[in-house]
Amino acid sequence: MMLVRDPSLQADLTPSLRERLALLLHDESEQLDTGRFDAWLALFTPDCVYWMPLSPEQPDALDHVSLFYEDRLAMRLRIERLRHPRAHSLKDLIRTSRCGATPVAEKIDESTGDLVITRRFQMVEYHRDRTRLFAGIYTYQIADFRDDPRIRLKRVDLVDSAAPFEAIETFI
Amino acid sequence: MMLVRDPSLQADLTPSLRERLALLLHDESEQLDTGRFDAWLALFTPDCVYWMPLSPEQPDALDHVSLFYEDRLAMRLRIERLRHPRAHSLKDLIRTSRCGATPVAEKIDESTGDLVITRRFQMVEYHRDRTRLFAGIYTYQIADFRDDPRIRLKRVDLVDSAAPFEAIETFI
Amino acid sequence: MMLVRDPSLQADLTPSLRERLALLLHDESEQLDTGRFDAWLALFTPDCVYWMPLSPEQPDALDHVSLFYEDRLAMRLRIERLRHPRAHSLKDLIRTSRCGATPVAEKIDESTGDLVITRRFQMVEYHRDRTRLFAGIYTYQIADFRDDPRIRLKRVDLVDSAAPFEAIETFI
Amino acid sequence: MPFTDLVAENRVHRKVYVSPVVLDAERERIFGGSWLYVGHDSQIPAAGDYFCTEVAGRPVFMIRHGSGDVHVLHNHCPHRGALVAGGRTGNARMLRCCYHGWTFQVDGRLQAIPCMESYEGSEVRIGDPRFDLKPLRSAVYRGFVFATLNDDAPALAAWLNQAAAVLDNMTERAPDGKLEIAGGCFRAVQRNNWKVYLENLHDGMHPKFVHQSSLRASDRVCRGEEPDAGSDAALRMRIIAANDQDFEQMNALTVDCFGAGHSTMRGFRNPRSDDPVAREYEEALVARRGAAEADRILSLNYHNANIYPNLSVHPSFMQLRVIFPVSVDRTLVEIWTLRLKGAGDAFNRRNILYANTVHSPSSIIKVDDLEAYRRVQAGNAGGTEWVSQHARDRTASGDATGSALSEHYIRHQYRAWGHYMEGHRS
Amino acid sequence: MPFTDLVAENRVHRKVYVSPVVLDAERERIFGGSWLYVGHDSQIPAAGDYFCTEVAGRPVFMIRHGSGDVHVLHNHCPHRGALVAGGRTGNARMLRCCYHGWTFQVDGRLQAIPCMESYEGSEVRIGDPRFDLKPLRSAVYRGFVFATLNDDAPALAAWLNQAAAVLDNMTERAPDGKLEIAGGCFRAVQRNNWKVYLENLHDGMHPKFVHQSSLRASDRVCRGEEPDAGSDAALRMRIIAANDQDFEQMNALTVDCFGAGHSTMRGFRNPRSDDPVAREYEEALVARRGAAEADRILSLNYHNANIYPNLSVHPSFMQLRVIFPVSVDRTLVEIWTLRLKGAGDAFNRRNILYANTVHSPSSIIKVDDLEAYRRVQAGNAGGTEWVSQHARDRTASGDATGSALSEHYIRHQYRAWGHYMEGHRS
Amino acid sequence: MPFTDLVAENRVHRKVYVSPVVLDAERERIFGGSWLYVGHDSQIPAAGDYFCTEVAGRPVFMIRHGSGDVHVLHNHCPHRGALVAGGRTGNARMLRCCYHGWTFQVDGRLQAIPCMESYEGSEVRIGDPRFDLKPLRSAVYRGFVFATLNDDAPALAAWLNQAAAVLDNMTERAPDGKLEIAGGCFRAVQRNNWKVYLENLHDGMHPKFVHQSSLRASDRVCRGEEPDAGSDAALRMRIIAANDQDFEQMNALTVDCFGAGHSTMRGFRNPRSDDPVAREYEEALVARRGAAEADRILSLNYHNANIYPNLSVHPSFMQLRVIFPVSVDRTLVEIWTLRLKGAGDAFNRRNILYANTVHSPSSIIKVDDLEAYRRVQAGNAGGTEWVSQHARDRTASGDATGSALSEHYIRHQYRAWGHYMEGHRS
Ligand code: FES
Ligand code: FES
Ligand code: FES
Ligand SMILES: [Fe+3]
Ligand SMILES: [Fe+3]
Ligand SMILES: [Fe+3]
Repeated sequence: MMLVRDPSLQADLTPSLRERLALLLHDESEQLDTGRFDAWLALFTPDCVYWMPLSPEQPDALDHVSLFYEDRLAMRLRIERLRHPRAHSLKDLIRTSRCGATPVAEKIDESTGDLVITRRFQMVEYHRDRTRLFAGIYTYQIADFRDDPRIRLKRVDLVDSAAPFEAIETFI
Repeated sequence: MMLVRDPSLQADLTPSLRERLALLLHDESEQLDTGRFDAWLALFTPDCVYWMPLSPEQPDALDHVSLFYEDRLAMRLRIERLRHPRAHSLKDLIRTSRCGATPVAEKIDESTGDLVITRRFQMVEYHRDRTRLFAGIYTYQIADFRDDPRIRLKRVDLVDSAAPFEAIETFI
Repeated sequence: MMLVRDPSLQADLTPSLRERLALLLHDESEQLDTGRFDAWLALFTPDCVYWMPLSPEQPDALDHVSLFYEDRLAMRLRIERLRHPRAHSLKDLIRTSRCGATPVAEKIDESTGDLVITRRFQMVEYHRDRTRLFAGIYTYQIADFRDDPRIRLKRVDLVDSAAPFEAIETFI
Repeated sequence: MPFTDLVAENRVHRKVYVSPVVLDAERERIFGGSWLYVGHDSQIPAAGDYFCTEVAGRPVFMIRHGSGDVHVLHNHCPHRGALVAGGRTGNARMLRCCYHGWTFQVDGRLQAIPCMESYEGSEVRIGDPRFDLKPLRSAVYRGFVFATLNDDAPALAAWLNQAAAVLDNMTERAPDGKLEIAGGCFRAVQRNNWKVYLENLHDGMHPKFVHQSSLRASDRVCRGEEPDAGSDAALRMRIIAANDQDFEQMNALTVDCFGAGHSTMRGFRNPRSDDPVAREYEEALVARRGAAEADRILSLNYHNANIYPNLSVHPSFMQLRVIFPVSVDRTLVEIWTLRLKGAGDAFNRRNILYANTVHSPSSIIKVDDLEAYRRVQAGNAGGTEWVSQHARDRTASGDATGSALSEHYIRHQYRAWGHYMEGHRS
Repeated sequence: MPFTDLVAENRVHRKVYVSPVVLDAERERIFGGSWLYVGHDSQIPAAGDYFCTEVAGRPVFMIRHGSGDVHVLHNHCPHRGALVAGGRTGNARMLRCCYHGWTFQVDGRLQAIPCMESYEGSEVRIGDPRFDLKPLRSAVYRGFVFATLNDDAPALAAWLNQAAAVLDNMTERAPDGKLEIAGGCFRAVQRNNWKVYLENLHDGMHPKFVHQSSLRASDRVCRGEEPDAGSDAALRMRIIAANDQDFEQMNALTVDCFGAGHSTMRGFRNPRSDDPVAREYEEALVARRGAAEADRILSLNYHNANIYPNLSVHPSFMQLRVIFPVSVDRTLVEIWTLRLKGAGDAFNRRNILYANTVHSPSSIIKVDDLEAYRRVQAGNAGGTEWVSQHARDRTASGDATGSALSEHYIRHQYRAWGHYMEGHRS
Repeated sequence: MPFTDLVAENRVHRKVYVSPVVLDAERERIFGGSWLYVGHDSQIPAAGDYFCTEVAGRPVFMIRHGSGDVHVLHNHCPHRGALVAGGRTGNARMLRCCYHGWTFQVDGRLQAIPCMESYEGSEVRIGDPRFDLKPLRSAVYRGFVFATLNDDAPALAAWLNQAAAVLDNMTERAPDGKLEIAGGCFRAVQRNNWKVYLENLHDGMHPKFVHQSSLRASDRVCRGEEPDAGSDAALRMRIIAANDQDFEQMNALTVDCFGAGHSTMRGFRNPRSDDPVAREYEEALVARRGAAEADRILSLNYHNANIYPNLSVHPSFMQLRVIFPVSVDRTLVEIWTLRLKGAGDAFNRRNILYANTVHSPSSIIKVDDLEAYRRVQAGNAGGTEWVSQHARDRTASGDATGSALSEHYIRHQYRAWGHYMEGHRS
């Protein structure tokens, strides 16, 4: 249910903790797919960031534009908009479905002590009789992963991040 | 290989039972992808249903049309047609490939005692030099899951179930 | 993290060996997605073969053409070309992202003693503002799987192998 | 080459199916000249309910006024042209354009413009119809809403001609005398010209050939294992088996042609069934309409009717099929099911089962029809020039009446086609 | 129907948005007749640096010569026609065609042909301009590189007209007097005709209506929880809130029209802010330019400027938007951010944050604009024939100056449109 | 502008590559006027075997009659136009249309119509050729099946002209004197006009430039690690290295032009190799044909031949390339490998390995050709008007014979192009 790359993490990541973390990532995707945004946001830390770089090589989101670069407040803004009855584009429902590979516990982030987990994914979005396919890799930083795991960072690298895009209304 | 959401199920779902159930779901997909329809049908109970609603919100298949709503007899009809030499559209072979995420044992269905398992999936279908991508979530009800697990219900919710469709000839 | 079909393999495939093999397959994909070709090639045996048949039914690659049929030397050729500054088509970067299902340890190949593992996958390729979706099944033969697992054969069966294709520049 | 040279007495040039120039002219002259089915008024029961669709490729919506009237309006803001009604369905007390907030009454009349004062000196004013949402000419027959872009089209009832009787009969079959759209809408994409579909709809020659795969599958499945009479499985089997009727039975169906391309197919009265669900329904009808009237209603056995060019109704199972040409080789067909008000759930659910079995994109029956249509379209992309020898049954009296083995209804469709394509507006 | 019949004083025929024939003519006459923005010379700082793009649908590239000059060349080998410069950007001391190895100097002149001797007896020779990479007529204003396919176009500075002052002001805002492209380029696909986008850019009527969802979302999120002043969150909120200005504020913005379709929108001088990042920047400007000059520079408050037909600049946040028509209903817009050389990182990062908030495909502001454009496009695909009542503010003096509530800049765009479409080349 | 104005002596207007109007005319006049390769009769060995393909965009199939004859028929039912032969290949004792069951004999003649009696009074009857599957004019040369839509085309052998000798030689290379299609068919989509591909096929100037990446990759991989002589790896390396020949070697190849756009490229006799597989093959040939005849056969060293406009054969490795224009910028090429009957498996497997190495969509050689073609297509979408300076080697005698460094074969192709496009039918 979760692969562990760094052997030194094997001891820490007991089967039940692995399952807990795998469920966390599963829920993170599933709650977006089912539109339960409050439950989704509750999976994140107060200082969380949702980041989708324009280029996988860009070092940061300060001196380079990003497809998404949102703190908790900006995430809440998006959620409120998605719920607003006069979000004109949403008169036609958007649906999504994410399919993820087995996550891999990669390492401990040195500066924060967070656990870094990656997961390849593909997401199909349906809107106004058309579907779009998004694909790439999620990188999560999990705070307090042994006791009360929460997501401090969700980074999304799309395989086609450099492509021209139509509007992206939902989180990916 | 399978996540368990409901903690009360943890005891029941031993690692070897989890593997057995995961293999059951794997085989269910794989036998469709490889065209072994008899082996596929053998994974289902005699009172099985294969249901693909038109809308994820529709309460049932009686008062609302469905993309598929088939009992065992209707499933056998489809299988026989797929094998028939004068199924004109099949002069050009259809191939499929399903890629599923890790299944999640969600809960026990109260009315039947069946185990409910969900699994996100994507399927690519190839026919006459074109491919189509189907994506969504499978929901299985597994009868007698401890001893002789068989599928009583396979429900397929497509992310684009409301879209216009060309013919869908195979199970998804 | 890996399903085991053949019960007689259960004893051999301890949880830690399963994880090791699952990581091997994960890395095989991941190193292609991240362009680390030397590390990728190091996962293969010296007598390895990378084979993508034109038809899933073709018995061999000798009397029938293949989309890929490469020994280690040919694999190295492709890698060197992918790195060459005058590979004209690569002035526009190609990126890929693979999403695989849980692998299944199928059986021991009788002639070689290799472990046979299959894995359904989908891969999105991005090139020059367009994406393509490849889907199908990987079949691996793993040499010396108990002690020093390496890939002797990677076979790729695309669901649409019979389709017309534009150039395929990368491994899939 | 004038369009009418593409059609001869018994055949057509393959270009009628594959030429984009022909399709453009069809959109303008046929779809732009005839009445078109828009929707059923039960889709918009409450004041302000609306339903968005297309008429001859133009975005429109039908909306229920507080007065109970249904209006069909162009979905096209007179300011800069935005769609005003959003989504596929909705409810609005008044319509506000999302772009600059112009508001319109439910009948389309301009109500207010924000910062109206800055229009001073211009011709823009409330009350000038140029600044309203433009209405289409529309009419409702028995709840079926039609509209036309053609001011010279005849009155709807006259244009419907004998098809009105079919809509009458469908409506009267409801014990309460009312139908309602219910249960969802299939949207099927066909890989063929829109005419290929219409030319199939009374075709009694094709089922034995096209539907071999489902017929033989059903033979194999049933061998020694008949489903219980009255069960869903039995109904499904009966629906499949209908394609196995022999030519004599097909020849016994009457196909009548009338009006501008319209036609009906009908059979003898269905035998009184001893099935309890049907009996309960018939009793309900008798209870509401009296025995004689119920008998008259049930004696009419319309299998289907084409209301040229965009509607085909299927009274026996209460199905509507609405036809939208997308391109020369793509046609969108929307399939709706009607609920008979006053009939029991069990009876209405049969129509749902029917829709699933016949009209779902997954139907094992329809899939072979779609393949036949696709082959017609693909063949006509090349090959020789003249095809469609619609010559079967030359003796059908004046082409007006024939059987399901006859191609006279196709010849009748092409007479209407030629009439419209020559530019006649009435 | 001649193209100019599609445009009347206060309205246009919907065909201007949906007809492929119109788009072809626009490509040839408008995009092929005007100057077009190609890129900024900071994108190619070193000799041999090149950047590939399109001019009026034709592949071109701009390249830096060793002399420092920028050349704009057709990316079209005179041999068999291959693109010579590959990828989107690159560096080349000389250009070698990948197909048969013809080489060209950085100014396009043919340098060598392999096996030249076999051309003996033919007209192919080095030095004959027919065998060079053909240059476009190009000119650079303040680092902004423009090119034209029209030899009769006026000189660039004259054509830019008052827009030159905007480019001046943008450049002067950099303490070092230099701008550079930095931070990446968004590429947004809009589902609308290119003109629909240009017609929105000084539209002060739409924000309150179109952007309701983000405005109300921001109300809800902020309730009782104001972000810290000076924080990124506060800036984001301020950007969103700009769409909530009342009509009086919008009316206070001045929109000037001039030249061939160009226009600017400007406001009063921004009040002196006590925000330390802005102060630090202003001090840097004063230090480099002196107080009086800095004051003159900062007193100009251009919100944006349209340089018809392919560029919109946004001086306050140093954004460029470059417009590429793809088809009648698809438009590609590339959004670039400029760094002010000599300003601090913190100041420049605000422009990055602005780009993320407003121009990212994921922007919760832009998404509603895109929906409005899409609805205009979809509405104009059908509906009635004449739309776009660009009548607001008839009293704007000679249409030259009005406010953000006025539609005079759209009328001005259509005058330029008509001029070009009539075939005028200068 | 008449089409022939698009072509001058040494150059063409870029429109010949990008204009849909030109492509439509090419389909009608060139593909509709010439003979086209349909398939090889070894694909349909048994009576009733058929193979579906296209001729000039029209669906056709070739089918083996019980008499052994091959018929090429329009796949277009005379009733309503459906494709009659389904799938890509199949076997049928008689052909039954899936729609209404009309049946046809293998030579296309109408056999039966279900319920024939209802056609009474019409002109439909068995025996009237209007109701048959229409045959194309076809002919078989050495097993290669050709067809034409043009009744005035010359006889096939005359039209093939010297290309017949190439097909002769290919066939004679089989010890048993027979070839058969074997091993599968690659289907490659090129992002270029069909002519761009044909213009590459004797182009000896491009390999050193286009194929640098695979040449240098092979240098690096081989450094100090030569594969065993006679191994598959060695053959693969030799195939790659063929692109590294110097211009002198390329100049030593003879390119001859003849007929309506056809051409061949040939070299000196291949040196006798001491490779056991080749030796075994040569011995088999001598055993069957005698030493003198075998020597004559092997002395002819055709590298490839273009049979304008839809076939290129590659005798040395027994490859066929069949060209289908899809749109102005998409071309489908089908690549087939022929087995030499009577040669050993090891010898035939080299041709499979060759196909994998050169013609697979994954080929590291072909990928760079495809990129060159794509760049030609993309460049010609814009840029300047006249390109393709086909001027190299003006001294080739009467353009008829030159080397692989010469562009005379392209000039020859455009003479045929002009001839057909002017409307000549013979
Ligand atoms: S477009 Fe409707 S109000 Fe402006
Ligand atoms: S096409 Fe450029 S050198 Fe030949
Ligand atoms: S179309 Fe072939 S039999 Fe009717
Ligand atoms: Fe049918
Ligand atoms: Fe806006
Ligand atoms: Fe080449």
